[in-house]
Amino acid sequence: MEFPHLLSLVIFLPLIGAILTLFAPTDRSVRVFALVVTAFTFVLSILLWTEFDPSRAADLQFVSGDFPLISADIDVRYLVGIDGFSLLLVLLTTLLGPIVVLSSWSYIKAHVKGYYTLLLVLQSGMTGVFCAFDLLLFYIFFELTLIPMYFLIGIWGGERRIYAAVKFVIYTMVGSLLMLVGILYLGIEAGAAVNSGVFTTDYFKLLSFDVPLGMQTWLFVLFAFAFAIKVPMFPFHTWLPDAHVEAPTGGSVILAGVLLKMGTYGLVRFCLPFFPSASASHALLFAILAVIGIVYGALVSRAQPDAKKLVAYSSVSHLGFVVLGIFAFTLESLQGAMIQMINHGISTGALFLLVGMLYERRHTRLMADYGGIARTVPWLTFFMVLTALASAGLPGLNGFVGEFMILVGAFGSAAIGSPILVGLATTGVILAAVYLLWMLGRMFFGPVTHEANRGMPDLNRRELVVLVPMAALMIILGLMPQPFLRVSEPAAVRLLETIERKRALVEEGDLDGMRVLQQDGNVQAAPAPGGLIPNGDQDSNPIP
Amino acid sequence: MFAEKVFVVASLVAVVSALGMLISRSPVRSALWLILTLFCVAGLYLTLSAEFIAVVQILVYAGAIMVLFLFVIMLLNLGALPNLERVDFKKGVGFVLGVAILAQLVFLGATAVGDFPAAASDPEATGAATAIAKELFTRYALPFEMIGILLLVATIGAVMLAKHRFE
Amino acid sequence: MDLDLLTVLIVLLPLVGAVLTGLVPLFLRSFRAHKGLLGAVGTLVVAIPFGLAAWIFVQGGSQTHVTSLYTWMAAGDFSVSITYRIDQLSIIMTLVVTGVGALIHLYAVGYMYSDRCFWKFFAYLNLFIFMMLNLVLADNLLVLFLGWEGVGLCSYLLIGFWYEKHKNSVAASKAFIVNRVGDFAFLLAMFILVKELGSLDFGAIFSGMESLSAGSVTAVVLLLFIGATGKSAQIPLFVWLPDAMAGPTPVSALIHAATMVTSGLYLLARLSPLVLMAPGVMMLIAIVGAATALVAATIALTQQDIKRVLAYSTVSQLGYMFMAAGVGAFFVAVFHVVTHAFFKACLFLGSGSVIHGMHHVELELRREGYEGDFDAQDMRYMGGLKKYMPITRWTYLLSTFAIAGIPFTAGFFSKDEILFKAFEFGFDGHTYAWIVWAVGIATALLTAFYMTRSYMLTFEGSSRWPKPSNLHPHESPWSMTLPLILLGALSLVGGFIGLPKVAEEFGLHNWIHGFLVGYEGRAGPVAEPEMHAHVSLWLESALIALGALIAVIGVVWAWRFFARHELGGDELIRGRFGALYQWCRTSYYWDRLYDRSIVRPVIGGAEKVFAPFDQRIVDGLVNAIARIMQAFSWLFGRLQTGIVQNYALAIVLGVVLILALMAF
Amino acid sequence: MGVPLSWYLTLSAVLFSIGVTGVLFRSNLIVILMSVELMLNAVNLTLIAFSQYMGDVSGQILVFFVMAVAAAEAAIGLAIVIAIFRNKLTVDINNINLFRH
Repeated sequence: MEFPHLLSLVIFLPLIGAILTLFAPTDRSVRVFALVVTAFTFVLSILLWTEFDPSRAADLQFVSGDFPLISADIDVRYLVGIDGFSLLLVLLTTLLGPIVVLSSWSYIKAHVKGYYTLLLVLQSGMTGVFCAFDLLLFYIFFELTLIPMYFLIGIWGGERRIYAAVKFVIYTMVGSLLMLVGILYLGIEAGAAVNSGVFTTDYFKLLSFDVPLGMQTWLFVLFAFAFAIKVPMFPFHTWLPDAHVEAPTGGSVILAGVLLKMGTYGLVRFCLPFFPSASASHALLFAILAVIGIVYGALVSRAQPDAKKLVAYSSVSHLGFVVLGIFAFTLESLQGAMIQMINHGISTGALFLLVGMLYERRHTRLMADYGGIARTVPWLTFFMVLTALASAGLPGLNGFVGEFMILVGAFGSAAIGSPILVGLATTGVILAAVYLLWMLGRMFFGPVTHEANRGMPDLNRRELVVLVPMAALMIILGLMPQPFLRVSEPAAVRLLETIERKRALVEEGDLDGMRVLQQDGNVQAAPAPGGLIPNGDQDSNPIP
Repeated sequence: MFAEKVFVVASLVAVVSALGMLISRSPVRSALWLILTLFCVAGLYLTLSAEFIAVVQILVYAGAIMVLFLFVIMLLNLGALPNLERVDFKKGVGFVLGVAILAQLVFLGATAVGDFPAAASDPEATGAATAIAKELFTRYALPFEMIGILLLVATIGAVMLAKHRFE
Repeated sequence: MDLDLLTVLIVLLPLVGAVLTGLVPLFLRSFRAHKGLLGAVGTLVVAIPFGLAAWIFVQGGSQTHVTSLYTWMAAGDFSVSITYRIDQLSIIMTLVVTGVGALIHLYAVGYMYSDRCFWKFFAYLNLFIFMMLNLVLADNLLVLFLGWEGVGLCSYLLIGFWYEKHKNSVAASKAFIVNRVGDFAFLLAMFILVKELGSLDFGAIFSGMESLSAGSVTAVVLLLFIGATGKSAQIPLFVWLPDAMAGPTPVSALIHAATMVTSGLYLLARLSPLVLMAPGVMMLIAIVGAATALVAATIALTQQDIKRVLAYSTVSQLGYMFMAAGVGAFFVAVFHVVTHAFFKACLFLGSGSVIHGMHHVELELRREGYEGDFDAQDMRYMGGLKKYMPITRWTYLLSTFAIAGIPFTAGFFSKDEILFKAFEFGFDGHTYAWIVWAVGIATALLTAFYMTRSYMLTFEGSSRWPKPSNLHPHESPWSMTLPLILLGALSLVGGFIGLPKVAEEFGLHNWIHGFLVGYEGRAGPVAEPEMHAHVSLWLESALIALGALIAVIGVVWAWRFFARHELGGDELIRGRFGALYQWCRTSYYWDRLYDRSIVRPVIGGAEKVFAPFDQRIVDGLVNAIARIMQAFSWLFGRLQTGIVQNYALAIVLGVVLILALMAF
Repeated sequence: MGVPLSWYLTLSAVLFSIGVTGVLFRSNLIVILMSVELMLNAVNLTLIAFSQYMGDVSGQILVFFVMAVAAAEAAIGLAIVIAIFRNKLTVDINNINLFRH
């Protein structure tokens, strides 16, 4: 890697941009500057992808920073890096950056400067979340993203924006504060066991610390609860529809596209490897919640009069698949979950963009106000039908790849162990078609009911520039997901290996107290334990 | 045994006048009762051979403060209260708590303090003004000055608070 | 030319066509005007693959050739790649799809010429052919599934082509969702296969299927069958096909007669070795097939709309195919797919030409201010068209004979072969096959009757549309009648590729049996159950004679019945059957049954139970917690009354407590 | 022989509790202030009693200071009463709830 701190640059460039936009004179210059910053970040992240060495995808690459964060005597460091999992998500974040900036071009008229500054801060916060390899640093970025999102919804939102924004922040905050408790406790225990008494939140030291069973359970509950709220999983999802409906288009695209993935990423990156036995024993519970989320989300979205709420509930349903994939503990399902996160980000992001464009034209989100507009806006209809089919999981488009791999993996998974449950999850595929086609039928096909719909202008060039790459990605990801899967596969294999090894250690009880695993402490060599990447002789469901 | 007789008389009068202050409806009458209580207390000081304090008590308390009270009562010409205030829940609780405190203090007084000698060894050493003055201006010089400032601030504050603003 | 390039060309050409006729005009509006060019490109892009497939077929279509393009999905040891396989079964299906497809494209140029979205129609048709070829040429179940759902998508787009009318878009959504129910079962079957065998390639399945437990084999075959019923419109999931007639007639001909609906059959034929390992499910397939055939035939008898008659007739004929599959005669099922594609496409295109003509009549009527109700597709307004549309009439008549099974027509050979195989299978000890045979014979009679009825009501008798004297439809242009003639000829000649066994006496062996199942030691892709007992020769010829007799009786009886009564015939039948007639008229109230038992509870449940539940309970819970917090803060607020004395009270209370504490 | 110390303490306890009751019982602001003065006197009495019995003069000095403070407190208290009176025309403590927003 020629550029030593490329990753830190990718993370903090938007932040610097945010500060600089404060000095931009006119609204137009603010927009242009924001576009330039986000586009340049995206180009840099492409560089990340090309430089990324897939064969060592399980190890940490582009490590930069690594200086103590708070004070010298406690082991909390600014440590950012990329491995198989985080690369894809960083790319998604930087991709959505310029798209959101472009899509809010004419949408945002008031306080333009404030809007774009917050957007850029949010951008760097999100990128940071996916690269933080220090638990406390992860927590800081995790919280950093809340504040701008609160203002985005609170200021530029719809009618009940204050209620939605406050609910969103408090709901997430409750979860993350509990997680903070978990982090501190874990830091202390790990410090005592592995780091000669010094409090540590370094990812690899925590990884090497075998948490005893008792502590593992309630720590897992703390972390999983925080991430379950963020995902959102079934009982904790009610903040999502409100936040989405009231957020401006750009806000809800970012919210759906990336913020929700922080929950699932957190589960994969922190919950599973740190507390493998607890995760395994709770796997069935989370799988059941996920399946409820899938079916329940789909049914409720079928009954929504408001297009944005429908898409919001569809996100609950789609992310139910991802959680099912994560807790199936098989390679296919884990890979499926990773690729489904990207797919959901693109297809639901595109759905929100399209609904936003319709809102810009007719200033209403109610489906009843539209009807038969396929004739007046053929281009928009083409993209909407393509995106709806992609998120309904039509083979050949991106939704299908993720869902199929998740369901295949979950069906044979020993951790969940109940094919009937996965069968129930597969009905989600039918329900997805039900509510998406219902939406298409009501809004686009059928006779033109409202006069106002007749004069609706079709997509202008700017909107096309936003939608064409998204559509292209949907098709490419649908037909050729392999370049992306190849990147995350070693990391997934390594994760399953770690889980299996740590479970064997902790459950067989041959762990006398907290025996320390021998592994070299310095981070540079990225010493995640475990051998190199096995050449695929890995049994597809390793859990005994 | 003269002191015991004086003590008994003074304490009885003090208690009665205190109760008088408590019960009387008109603030003026309760002020007068309080003045009587102060005199009794001054008397008690004498029995304890603290003459300087007794004199100061009469001068400062009875003389200055009570006069101020009477003056304020006159200024606001508060008539006698129409009726005995209604005894509501708060009043009842107040009364009960007062008695409770009395009981506790007496109880504590009886148990904790018993081991002191019945009477003082040499009265002159403690009662005379000279002894107080010596102590006051050597060890307690700083507090003495502080009190001076305190009184100054209090006067200014009182003036500011009570001044009639001609807005 | 090596086969790899050919396969890729065959598959990709329709996709290129779809892009050229679809995306380009979508964004460059000027292109939409060149209808001739678009039509030509659309048709060529299907005709060329037909030529290539024919060349491969002639060249030596016997050896199997697998071309793998790239890895689609891979995770650990489970990996799926985009691979295509050319063997006997897939080449025949490709020929049918591209051949009949090309003719229908040519027909569609004429039929859709006046339509505003001419370009979009051809884009969807080409996309459909691409998806169908993916389905037919796939070498693993996942690519087959890609095609499977792709054709579902195209049927959704094409049924809802005239989306201005609400009922069309509803019919389209209904078709897609019912197909999706079938796909759900298909997915489950794939999951079991991946869990048991770890791969979806046909080669891996066939080699590993012995290791499968009996339970999982039955489960897989049952689920695949359910998937097939969804796509090929069999009993539980056939409700979408009649409504699919809302689409333009070429669509009905191509998708809902010749190609898509037969994909369920193709799936069973492709996995015939696996299906043979689950005799229980085969019995179910046969019984469902027979039931569907009978039910659909009875419904077809009572329909007024010419396209709905043909739609139910398709469901019935598909029932026959599943009957064949149920009794192990997969190659006969494929044979019937081929012959059915010919005569059913010809019938649909014939009806399309009639509708096209009647449409012009309707336009004239409307222009002359005729207000009364008139439906271009309703047979009650037709009659006596043979005078005006001779070519359409003759081709329609030929195909009617073929479907009825008049001797030496295509239908005769394929349908009788099915009945014979059913009878022979019964002979071999599977008693259920005899029941299937009996139902088959009854349905054959019904088929002959209702098809002749549709011919008589349309072409014979008196003209029943308003002002018949000065207003009458004209024969369709050559681009429409040419495909009719070709298909009519094929439905006559098509039968000879599958001669019955009795023909061996005259030295003519059953070509399609040899090609598909195997000839002199070279095993074909389609399996066949070992038959112990063989039907004697004279019994077989007796059965053939019986079949021919039934067909002739059905046609002649219907001919004379409707020649005399015309529309009155329906009244007579209604009089004789009464309630049963009404029962069939509304297709056994299936739609209402599904609507009430599934659609309404699910949708109603979502609206009345789930949405409010989510709104009030789950969200309510969150708001309730918020309100509790507010209540607490209000409660503490009340303590600060503002009256100083209360605070004094509190202080004294504190003192009392402390003193009490000190006492102990 | 002088009066035993416990008597003085009992007396001051009585006076003190009368003072407390006065503060809680009465609703007239001025009487409350007077009760406070009474409580202070009770405390002074105990101080003097102890300084006498312990032979240490600092008790009396403390009393001296207490008186000074009491004087200041009374002055300020009365000033406040006047200010309230001018504003609310009442000295009844129940009607004066300025704290409430």
